[in-house]
Amino acid sequence: MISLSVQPLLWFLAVGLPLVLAAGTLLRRYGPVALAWAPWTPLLALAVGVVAPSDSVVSLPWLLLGAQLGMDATTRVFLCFTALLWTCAGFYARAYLVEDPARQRFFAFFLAALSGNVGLVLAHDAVTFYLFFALMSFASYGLVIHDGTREAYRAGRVYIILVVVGEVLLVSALFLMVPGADTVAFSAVSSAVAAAPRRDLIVALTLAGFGIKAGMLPLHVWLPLAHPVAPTPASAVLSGAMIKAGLLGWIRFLPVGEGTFPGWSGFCIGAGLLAAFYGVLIGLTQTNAKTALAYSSISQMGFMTIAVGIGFASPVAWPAAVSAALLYALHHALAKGALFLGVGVVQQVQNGWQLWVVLAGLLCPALALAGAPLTSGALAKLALKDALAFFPLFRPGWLEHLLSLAAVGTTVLMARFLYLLQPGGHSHAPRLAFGLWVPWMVLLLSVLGVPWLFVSQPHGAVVSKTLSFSAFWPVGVGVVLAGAAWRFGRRWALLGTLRVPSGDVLITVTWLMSWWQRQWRSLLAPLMAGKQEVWLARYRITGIERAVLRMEGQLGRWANAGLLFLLLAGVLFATFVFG
Amino acid sequence: MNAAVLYTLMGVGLFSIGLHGFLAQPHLLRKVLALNIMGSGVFAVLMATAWRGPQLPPDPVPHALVLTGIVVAVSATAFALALLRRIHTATGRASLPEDTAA
Amino acid sequence: MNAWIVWPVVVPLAAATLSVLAGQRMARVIIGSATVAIVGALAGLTLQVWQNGPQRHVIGGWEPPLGIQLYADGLSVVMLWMSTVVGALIGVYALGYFAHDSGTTGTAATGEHGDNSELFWPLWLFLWAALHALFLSADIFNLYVTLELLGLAGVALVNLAGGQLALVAGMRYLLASLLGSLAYFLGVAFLYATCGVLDVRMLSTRVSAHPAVWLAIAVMTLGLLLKTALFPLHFWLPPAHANAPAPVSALLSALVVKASFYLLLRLWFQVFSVVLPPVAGQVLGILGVLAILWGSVLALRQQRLKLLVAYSTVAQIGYLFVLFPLAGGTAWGAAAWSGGTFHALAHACAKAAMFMAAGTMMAALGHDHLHELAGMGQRLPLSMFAFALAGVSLMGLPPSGGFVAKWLLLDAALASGQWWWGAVLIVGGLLAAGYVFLVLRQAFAPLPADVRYRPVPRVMELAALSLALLAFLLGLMAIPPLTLLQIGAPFVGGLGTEALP
Amino acid sequence: MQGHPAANIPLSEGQPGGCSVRRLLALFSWALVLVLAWAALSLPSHSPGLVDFVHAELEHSGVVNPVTAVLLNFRSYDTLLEVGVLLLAVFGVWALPRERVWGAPLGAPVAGPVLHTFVRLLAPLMIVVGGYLLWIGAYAPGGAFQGGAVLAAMGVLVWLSDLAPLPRFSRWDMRMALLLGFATFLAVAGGVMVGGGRLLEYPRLWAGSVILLIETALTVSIACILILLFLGGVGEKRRATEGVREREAKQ
Amino acid sequence: MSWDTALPVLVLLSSLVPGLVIFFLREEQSRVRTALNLAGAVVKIGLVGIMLWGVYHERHYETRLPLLPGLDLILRADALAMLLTTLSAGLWLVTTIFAVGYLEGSPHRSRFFGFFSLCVTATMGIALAHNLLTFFVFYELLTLTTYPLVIHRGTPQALRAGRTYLVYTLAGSAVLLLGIVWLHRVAGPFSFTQGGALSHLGPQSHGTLLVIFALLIAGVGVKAALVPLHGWLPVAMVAPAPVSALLHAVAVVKAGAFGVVRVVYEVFGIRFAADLGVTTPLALLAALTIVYGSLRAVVQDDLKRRLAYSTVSQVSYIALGVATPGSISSIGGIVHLVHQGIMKITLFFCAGNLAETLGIHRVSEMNGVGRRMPWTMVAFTVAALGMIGVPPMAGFISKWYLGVGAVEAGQGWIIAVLAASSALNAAYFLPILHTAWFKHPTGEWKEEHPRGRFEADWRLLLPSLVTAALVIATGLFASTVMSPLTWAKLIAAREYQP
Repeated sequence: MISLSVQPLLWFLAVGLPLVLAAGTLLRRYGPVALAWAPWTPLLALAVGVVAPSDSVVSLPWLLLGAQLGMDATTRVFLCFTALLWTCAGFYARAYLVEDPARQRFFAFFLAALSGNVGLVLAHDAVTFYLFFALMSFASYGLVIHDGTREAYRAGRVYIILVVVGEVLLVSALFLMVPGADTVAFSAVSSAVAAAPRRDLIVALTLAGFGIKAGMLPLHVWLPLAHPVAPTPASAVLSGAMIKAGLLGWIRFLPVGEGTFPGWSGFCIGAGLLAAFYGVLIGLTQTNAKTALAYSSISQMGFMTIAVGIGFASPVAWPAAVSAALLYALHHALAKGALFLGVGVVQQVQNGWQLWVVLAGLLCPALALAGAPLTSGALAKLALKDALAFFPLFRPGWLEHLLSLAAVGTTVLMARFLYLLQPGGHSHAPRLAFGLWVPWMVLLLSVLGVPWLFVSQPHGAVVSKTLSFSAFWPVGVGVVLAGAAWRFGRRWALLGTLRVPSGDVLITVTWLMSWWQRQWRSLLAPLMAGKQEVWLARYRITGIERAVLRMEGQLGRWANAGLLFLLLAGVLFATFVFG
Repeated sequence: MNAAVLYTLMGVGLFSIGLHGFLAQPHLLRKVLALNIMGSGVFAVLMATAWRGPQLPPDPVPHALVLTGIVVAVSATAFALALLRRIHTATGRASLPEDTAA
Repeated sequence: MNAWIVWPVVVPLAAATLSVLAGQRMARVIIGSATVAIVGALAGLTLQVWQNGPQRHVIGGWEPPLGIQLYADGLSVVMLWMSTVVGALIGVYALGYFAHDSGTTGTAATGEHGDNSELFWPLWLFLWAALHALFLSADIFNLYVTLELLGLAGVALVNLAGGQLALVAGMRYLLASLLGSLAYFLGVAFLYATCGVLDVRMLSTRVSAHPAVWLAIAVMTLGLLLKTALFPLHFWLPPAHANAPAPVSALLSALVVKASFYLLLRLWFQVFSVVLPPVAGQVLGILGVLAILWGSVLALRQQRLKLLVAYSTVAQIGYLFVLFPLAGGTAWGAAAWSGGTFHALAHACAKAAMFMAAGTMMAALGHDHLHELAGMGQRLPLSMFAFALAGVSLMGLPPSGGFVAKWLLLDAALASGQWWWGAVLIVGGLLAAGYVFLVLRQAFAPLPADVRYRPVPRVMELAALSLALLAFLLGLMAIPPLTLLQIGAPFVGGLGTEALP
Repeated sequence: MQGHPAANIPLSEGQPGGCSVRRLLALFSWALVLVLAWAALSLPSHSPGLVDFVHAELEHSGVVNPVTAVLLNFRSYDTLLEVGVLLLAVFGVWALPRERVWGAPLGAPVAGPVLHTFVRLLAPLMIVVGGYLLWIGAYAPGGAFQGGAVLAAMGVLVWLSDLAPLPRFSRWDMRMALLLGFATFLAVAGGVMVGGGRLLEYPRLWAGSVILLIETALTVSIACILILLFLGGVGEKRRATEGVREREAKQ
Repeated sequence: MSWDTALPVLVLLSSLVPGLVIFFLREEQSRVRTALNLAGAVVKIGLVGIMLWGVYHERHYETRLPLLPGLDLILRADALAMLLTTLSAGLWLVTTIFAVGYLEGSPHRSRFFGFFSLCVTATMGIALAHNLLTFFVFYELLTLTTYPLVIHRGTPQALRAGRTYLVYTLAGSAVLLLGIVWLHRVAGPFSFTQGGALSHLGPQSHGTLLVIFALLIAGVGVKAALVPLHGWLPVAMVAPAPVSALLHAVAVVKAGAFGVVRVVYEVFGIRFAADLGVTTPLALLAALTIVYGSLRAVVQDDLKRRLAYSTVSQVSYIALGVATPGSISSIGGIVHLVHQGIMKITLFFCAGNLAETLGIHRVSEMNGVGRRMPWTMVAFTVAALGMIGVPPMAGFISKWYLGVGAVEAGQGWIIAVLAASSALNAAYFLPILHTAWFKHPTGEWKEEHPRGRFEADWRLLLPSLVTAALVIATGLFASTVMSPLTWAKLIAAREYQP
């Protein structure tokens, strides 16, 4: 293994080098160099994820409020899939944007978001986590609006508003949860939360704060808006890697495994199930492939929410729940990444066989998402069901059936996605760019292989478990349903007429916002923009002033002055006499 | 009631008349004259204090004070009159503007 | 010679006489040496008072009540210093002012001085002598003579301006001054009739609650109020001060009104204090407050710079009278006494500087219309600066003399529980800021291209500036005058900075 | 009007404020009378006064007349300042804008044989009377002011009857005469201090002589001052130092 | 006079003397003027550095001058004083450089730099003042020296603004004076004492003390722009940019906030103040100001006005932290004194640079300006994010301590205020960033100022970059020994000593 003195350096580089290169891309002179090196940087993070010893911590007391970077099992899983996805997306992006004049700016934000993503995974204290979370969130804004279209700006606006709201909720939660301003290590925080007097408030704030990132209902609205407008590699990392930061935040900050919280457990499972079905149902009504994928992400994140809900149920369930969540995250990151990158590749195809190859390739992650046997999806579902065994509240069977039902939906949604793919669309890349194909292929292979590396049980037993009927039937039903729908194509059209605008509940919010804006404009804005606060400096008492001036003239007349003279003498005399 | 009191009363009467005239009369010459009447009133009051009965010699101090006062009054009057003439030359009036303008 | 006390009176009288006889060049030498002599004598007197307490000088060797005696305590000395320093610097200013004007003809309407400017020097010296005599005299009749001397000198100086406005203003001033003197004189007559003495200290032991005494106090006070131009008897002051030549305005506003105030202070607190009910002080305090507000508001409405400054004097006089209701208690009397008198001192420096600066601007522009002063900060930066520094003192901002005065008065007001006087002080300070900045903002307005300026002698600007600096820094050297003021003061004790138990 | 600037200044000019103000003023004046009368009536019937002090020190004063003693010795400081007031009045008149024409109601000096003769006879008499008044002041009512007033009246008469021209106070010697009294008085006041005395503390033995000296000088000056005040600053260039300047120019 | 007593005076003189000399320089002697200014600033930094070292090692630097019997002017370098002193000294240097570039070729520079130096002197005096009287003296001096700067341009608008400025500040100081005199009457002469100087007063005077506290806070609150006493601040925006920078970051507003700190901690004492029950109203007032200022900022199109309202909001963080009884909040409030300074000065530098280089005054004119002036906008972005409270900028540190401190003090509602404020900060800063970086320029830029080798005159650019770097550094290295945070902790520890 690498000696400890090299270790911190490597970690710094993994986090810092992207930032340095991000700055470099903005410089006229160093831009091309930085661009050339940009896709390689996530490999540093991958290296850390592979070689760093478990449970090692690097303390940086001089940084911020005393930063800690560390490595544990969670970190390792997250770091691996994050780095892998970013690497592929990075190379992909270089090819994808090769003709884009603003690609330097794209890479600046890309690298900054990368740095944030890697940093937050490595962070071992609340403030550092928050720091990198913010870095990632704000940097992604540049990715979302990169195309500069109206839709992109709209998506960006929604995104940034939610980011700010999320940051605010998070920082409020942090204020409440840290036991002291300088005691911010995770080890201290999570136990403090369980004992905190305002625990429920903290949990609510944390759930909502990270829920925005994790696409939790109803805070998911930015996802379906942002993914279609962002450049494809950006969508891949947004949906594959960054969305998982929300999950990681939950794992790090929620008092899961610290006690029994049946209320929150029920809430999370309910919310997760709702998301799982809601995402599918709305996704089916979409006409854009990337939007459909976005809704799929919402749906899939619902499963991870369920895992968190299991963790809330009891400390006993948590180890199984967290490993299920990690596996699910890993699987979903790679699969969703491959699907997104595939969307771009499909736009590249020039002839039939290429299309069939791509579709075949895309089938793998699609099936994986649906949880088909032998896929990583099956592994993840298995882990989740294992975790359910520890779940004391509901009858597990009932819940398992619901999960299977959701898998049916996912299958149909994936079919719908494949149907929506538009070969030969617009692209900045030249035809058949290897820069697009190769990263996609690598990711495809990863989807197939990598998850198995993280399965602790003997592979043989696992394989046999995935081959069970319960893994088969949802996919089968889904395929049949999809086939029927395709056969009777008008049904699809029917779905099209039912089309829900992407961003669904956002419509209501938008309406509310515009109502508020009208009120603001008509009532408050003039009030707020005016100068009425200068009340102190305004004095206009012309009437009194005129009277004063007139009286001053009267005082100057001898008779009046004399009267006053005598009067005052009298008053004074009177005070002597009577005083 | 003795002569001194009578003189005093005459003095305060003169003073009051003078003061009234000074305040009520806009013409500057009248004002100056009124001031002199007021002065005379004060002189009278002061002179009355010198009286110490028919037998005793009068108090010389008030005499001296009045003499000094007269000289001062003369000076002030002369100056005021000269000023009055200049004002009349310059403005064509012999009263102050605040009392002229109704 | 130990009798330093007489020279502040004798020297300017002698110099006045000689300056009339001597030629112009000689006159300067005479005036210069007279100033030096006065300062020297004053220094000697100050030392005597500092070391041995109040000084007396029996004139002619005739002890009171027969004779007249000069008396100097801390208050007199402080007033003498005020008059000497301010007067001397005004003299320096006048050197430039009248030299500047000799080649030009004044316009009658705006009150530029006429052709008799050489008479300024004897008149100024007489005024100086009258002030010093007043500050030193301890005989109520002699004080009457000094008042007349002062009044006539003042009016004569105003008329040096020569214009129609100045003549009318001078006449009004003369009449008011004479009325005030006569009222005072009547009081003297009644007091002599009642008590049979004229000496101030003997009088203080003989006055009793008696109608004649009450009447005497009432008419004397009113006469002096008229001469001090306390609201509502201030009508004569603004035109007189505004239309006089600038050095004269400075003299009148800075020093002359202080003389009658000083006399009131003496009479109220050292002669009549036994027969005065506290409510009488309240009456004067109320008038003072009204003066502050009235003068300030009118100053804000003026269109001419010198009128503005003159109305400011009306307002600032009001501060002096806030002393009267406050200087009663034991715990805070000293603070009020010191504060009021220190205010007189600070105001003298500041107001003289202000009128001098205003005069400089007027000399350069040929008029003093406020709205046409734009850009004066560039033409006459030193004068504007002097005006600003003096303004700071008027506003009562630290570290100026005005600040120390305000602090002490405020302290006394709060200590006595009569916080409303303090509130008025504060409001007055704000109003002062209002009219001072009305002028100062003109300094920053852009310079109009078509206005012609006459160059002015540098000495004018420097004289104004030094007085303004003095006013501004007076707060930093407040301890010596404040200590001096305690010598022979009716209220002795700490200045209210000790904690109440 | 311009031809006779000061002629016939009408006495009815202007209005003294409104009717109510006038009534109020009258009311207040009456109130003043009453209050003053109350005070006057409450005065002690015999004022204590200073007469005993005066008589106790009269023999040291150098004069016999107690009033003169008070004026020129006991309270000589008052008198010194009073002469200052007189001088100041002259300076004040000079400080006024120059009046170019002596357009007095009296017109120009009148020449006529009767007047001439009368004034010629009267003038020496008035000088004698003036001198007498000055001298008698030490013993009886009289003194410098009275003497000076008579002399001034003579001067005015002489001028009005065109017997002599106006005195030119721009001349150095005339100016000396004007200032003589005050200067002497002041010189004595300060001069006695040279020997360690107090201000105006005359040597006891020479008090009478010193007073006479001062009074004599004052008589001359007061005469000049009164003439000047009568003229009201008319008739000559009044540049204060003009004569001196002329002299300087000649040298 | 020993070195230790001379040092505080020397610190004042290092800007006073150049200021006075500059008044007498002719307009075209710009080299001499600049040299004097810079020399003064460098000397001051050196002196402050020495003092900083000394104070850290518990040396006492104190100067006394008797002003009234029993009342001295006292200048003393304590830890709190050093915080503001260091800030002012450092920012004076960069602001001078900026101002030299900004005012190049404009009239009345001698006057400007003269008052500029005097203004810094007054700020130094406020920082070093060790009793209320001294504080007041320099507080007023600050009013007087900033007025000419505010109306420097002499336009009718500037003159009007100047009037408003005066009405507010002078009224405030009048109230302050009343409070100070009254307090001296009640408590006798006292100087600033760590932990408070009034706790010995019995309960019979508590009613009076309440009134006095209100007077004092109203007095300093005008300069600290507490609602409803903030009206002058947005109006004073007509001043040249370096003045605004100085006004908002170092001098006037900071003087007010510093006054709040002194009054609460070293006059009343935080514990005593909490016992009196005055801290909660103050905190509420500060909270109101924070939210109100932000709301007003959102709707401003004029860039400097927006920044001005932002100042209204941000400065009250200091008051909020100070008024929350608890050492963590105090740290937050005190450290924000510095953090707000460097962030806001950066923003104003950038705004000034935009105005001077391209004639941009409004947010709506900033379309795509990030391409034309990327470095300026980078600095702006850094400072704006800091204002929002994004880590690792300085603003985050402040907010962190305020938030955690609020919980510690049991004042949970403050978190809601902080959250609302952060959201509103984002609402008025992020659109600017978006406009500048992502929108397309609407037309050709009006190049108003020779730009030299860089995107703008280097004297306009460099200061903002330096301060922007400081914004990051103070946040990133907050835990190091000489960071503002460490100083704030030191101060808070001393204030809370039993």
